[in-house]
Amino acid sequence: MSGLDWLSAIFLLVGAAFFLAGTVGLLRFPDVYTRLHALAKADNLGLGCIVIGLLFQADSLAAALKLVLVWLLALAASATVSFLVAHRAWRRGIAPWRADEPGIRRHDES
Amino acid sequence: MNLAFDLLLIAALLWSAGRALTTPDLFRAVVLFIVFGLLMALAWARLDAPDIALAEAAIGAGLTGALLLDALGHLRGPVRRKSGLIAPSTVMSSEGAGPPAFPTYFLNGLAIVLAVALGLALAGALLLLPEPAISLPREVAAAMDASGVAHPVTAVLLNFRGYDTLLEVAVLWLALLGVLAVAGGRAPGRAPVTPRSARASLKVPRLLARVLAPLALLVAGYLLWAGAHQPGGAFQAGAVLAAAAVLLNLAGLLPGGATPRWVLRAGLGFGLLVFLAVAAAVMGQGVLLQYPPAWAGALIMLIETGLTLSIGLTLAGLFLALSGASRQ
Amino acid sequence: MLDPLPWLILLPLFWATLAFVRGPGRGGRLAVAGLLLQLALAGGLARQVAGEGERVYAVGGWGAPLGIDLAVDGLSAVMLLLAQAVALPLAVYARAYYAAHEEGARYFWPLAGALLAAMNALFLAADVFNLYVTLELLGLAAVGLVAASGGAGPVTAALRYLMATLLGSGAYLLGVALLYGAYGSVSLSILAPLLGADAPLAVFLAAALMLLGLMLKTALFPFHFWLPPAHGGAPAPVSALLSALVVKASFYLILRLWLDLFAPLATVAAAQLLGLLGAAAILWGSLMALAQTRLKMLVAYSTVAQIGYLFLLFPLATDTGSVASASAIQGGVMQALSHGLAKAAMFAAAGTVILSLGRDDIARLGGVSSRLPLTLFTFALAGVTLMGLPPSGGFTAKWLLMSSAMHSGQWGWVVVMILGGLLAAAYVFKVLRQAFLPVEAGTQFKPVPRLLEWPAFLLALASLLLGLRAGEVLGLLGAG
Amino acid sequence: MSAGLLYALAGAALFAFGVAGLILRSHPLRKILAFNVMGSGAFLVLVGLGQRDGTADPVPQAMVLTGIVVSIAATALALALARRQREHGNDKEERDA
Repeated sequence: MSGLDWLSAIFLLVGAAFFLAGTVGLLRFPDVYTRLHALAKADNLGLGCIVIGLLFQADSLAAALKLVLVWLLALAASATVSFLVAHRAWRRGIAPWRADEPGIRRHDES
Repeated sequence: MNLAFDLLLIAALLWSAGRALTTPDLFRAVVLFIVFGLLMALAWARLDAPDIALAEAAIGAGLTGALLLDALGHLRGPVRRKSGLIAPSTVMSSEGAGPPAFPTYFLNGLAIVLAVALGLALAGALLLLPEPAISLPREVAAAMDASGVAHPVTAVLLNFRGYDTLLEVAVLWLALLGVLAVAGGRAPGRAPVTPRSARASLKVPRLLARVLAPLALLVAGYLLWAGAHQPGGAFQAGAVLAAAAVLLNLAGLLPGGATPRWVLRAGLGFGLLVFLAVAAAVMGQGVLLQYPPAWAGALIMLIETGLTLSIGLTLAGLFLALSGASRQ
Repeated sequence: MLDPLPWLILLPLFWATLAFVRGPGRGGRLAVAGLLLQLALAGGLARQVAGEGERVYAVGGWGAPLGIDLAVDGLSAVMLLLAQAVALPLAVYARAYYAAHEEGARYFWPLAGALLAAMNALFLAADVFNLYVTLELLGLAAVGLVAASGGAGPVTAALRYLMATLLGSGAYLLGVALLYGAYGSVSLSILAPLLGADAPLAVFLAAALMLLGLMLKTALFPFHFWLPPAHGGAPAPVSALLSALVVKASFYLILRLWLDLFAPLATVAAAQLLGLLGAAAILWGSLMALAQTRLKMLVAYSTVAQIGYLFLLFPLATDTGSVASASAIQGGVMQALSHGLAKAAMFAAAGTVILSLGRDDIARLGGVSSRLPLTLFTFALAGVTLMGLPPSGGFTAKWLLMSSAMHSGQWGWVVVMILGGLLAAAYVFKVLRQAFLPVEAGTQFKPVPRLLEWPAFLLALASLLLGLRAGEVLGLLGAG
Repeated sequence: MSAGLLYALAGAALFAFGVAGLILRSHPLRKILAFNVMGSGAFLVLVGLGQRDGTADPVPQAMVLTGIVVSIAATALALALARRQREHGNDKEERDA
């Protein structure tokens, strides 16, 4: 394995670790807002690292640009969707979780 | 190395499926099920089945996951008790029934024993199986030239076994009918009215949604076109269209509702009608779904285009009718 | 001239889709016109089969094993005729029924069209995977129809029905996978000669899984738990379609697989087990019917019992010699036909009573005899078929089954059939006795349209006359 | 052992999981998950067993594509029914209160 391969592998592993952390966060966080946070953060960073890792392996400039494009599109989509999901949750009256009041609350009632 | 990867993947598949069925929290179960779907997509890739991998990721994990997550809020929400209090055990899992009575224990034990026996018998049977007498891949390869497309899976799906696909499209349409019949007993859902303050905060995401939706259209068109000679096709393209529609709905740019108007109904029926019309038209000089060889490629493309539109609308409709119905 | 074979599948799909595009509640007239044409097509196909014997149709021109074959023989021709002959009067009935019950009709016509397309496709299929798709189409259409009325009871019943039917088709699909793995084909005509008694274990497992899945869908005792709430809770036209036709479709498939595909694997023990379950269904279903207090639930439990007779043909037709076996198969098919006609008539009559009276407590049916005489007569005629009295089709069916039992010396089944007939008489007379009581004070009978009463009467009459024309039906059955 | 056979064995196990879940679990959502797991198991057996000699077979692959669409159709209908049932349950409790 050449130095580039090692670099590539390190980025790929870091990316995978972000995905793992995001999934754990999705499972363990208490409400929709924190879960979205975990998901979007980890997805974007994780995907970013994986794209960088793959860039070292790209055999042409076109392929490299396509990879970057994929990442940018995923960033835009994930930001949009996370915002919209959170927005709808808030409009439905789901209050953010607070450590002193566990359980499901509605912000329009409190 | 490959064997190690396969064993690891299979262990992860079994673990996620088992946990999805046993973990007490329903939310966790659904997330684990989505993980299971994504692992299945990997398994399909390992089995040289990229078409299924695409469909599994988009439909099996993606759309099913979205439907399940959306339903979760309605199915998990605490059951209101007669007293009006929320029973504490139902907040977390909602499955909170008391400890099962003796016959339940007995029957549960019986079911587990039967399931284990079934699994073992299946495993034994699979290991003992000799090679099959007929090799269909060879038959497919021999008939590819006459099929009108260059990708074997598309050839099977829309030509050799196109009749299955015709009925399958009817199944999908039928599910939407059923969902509309069940969810649409009430007044049609209205698009939520967004207050001015919220509208301002929606500006940027709406702009992005407006940019992403045409891009999704482009991707769907590419998948559709690519299906003729490489993995892709109407179902994958339709799933992308459906995702775009769901995005627009979340951004408040597309109303959800339980009673489609006639233009929409026509769009939903369009794919099936095109398929039926082609099936009937080619019968003039042959049998059901026998394309004239010179026209096969064009007819398949026509059918797939109609299907992409209808499948996109139907998959989006399944989501919107379900999520629109309960939100009066 | 239209080729009846593909058009029997395309036509109902066409009118179903058009009815959907036209909008909620629309499309009834289209459906009646389509069904009229379908009945003519099924008749034409039956004449073809009677004249020229079995026919194979290669969809797409490919032929098995690469493509999908459709096939029609005497058995499928008879079942196709039954499906169209029951559905046409029921469509006329449903138009009159939903004129009074509009909210239930929103998606009735497209769902009913899909149901018929699925059933016709199933009777014509000759490919085990294609059969899986038709089974799913049929199951989802039936569940949608049960749920469409939207009440709490039907929705719960539909969910339970859906889970049962999905478990059934899942088991069936695994069976298909094992068959494909073992032989590399899913075509019945290719698989049949390859199967022998020395088949690998996977094939035995496939047979067990497929038959078990289909038994669940046919609601054979003890898998009948989903049927009474689903058939009893749905609107009357839906109950009639489901009880008369849908359970017969999966029974047809069991028969088809047992006779054509798994015959070399069939053992006397398995056949006896099926017979025992059938006998239990007859006795348990009849007793439960007798215990019901609501008319439609009584009719639904009677379906559980009548399904039992169908399964008596397996012990009578397996390893009993050609005479007994032929007569058993004829009896079983006659039972499917006559019960289909009679049960459609019975549910339709029950629906008429509910529309007129506004309730269906059996204890409060007083006056039905004087206010709805034709409907009560319909119920009684259909009852004659269920009891198996001459000259009904039910009599021919039971007579054929009993003579087969006597021929092969299996007297136990005769006793079960006689007991079942007596119990059927008991629950039919339980309804008739109440209906002849005087009108209860304060009871209003709403007038009902004639198009509600006559289609049901014709169905009941057909079930009765079937016995007189049994020779022709059995001739067609033997043709393929 | 080929990868196809290995995944077919996994499919058999998943099918058994699904059957057990469908019978043992009472919550409708859980039954829906179980049905999907069961279906995935059957799909793996279909493709894996067909490819146990190591070459890709487009016929079972096309069948599984059909099966996946049927699965989501059934899942959507089941979810609609389960939600409607829950709403009826809540209505009833409100009436009783």
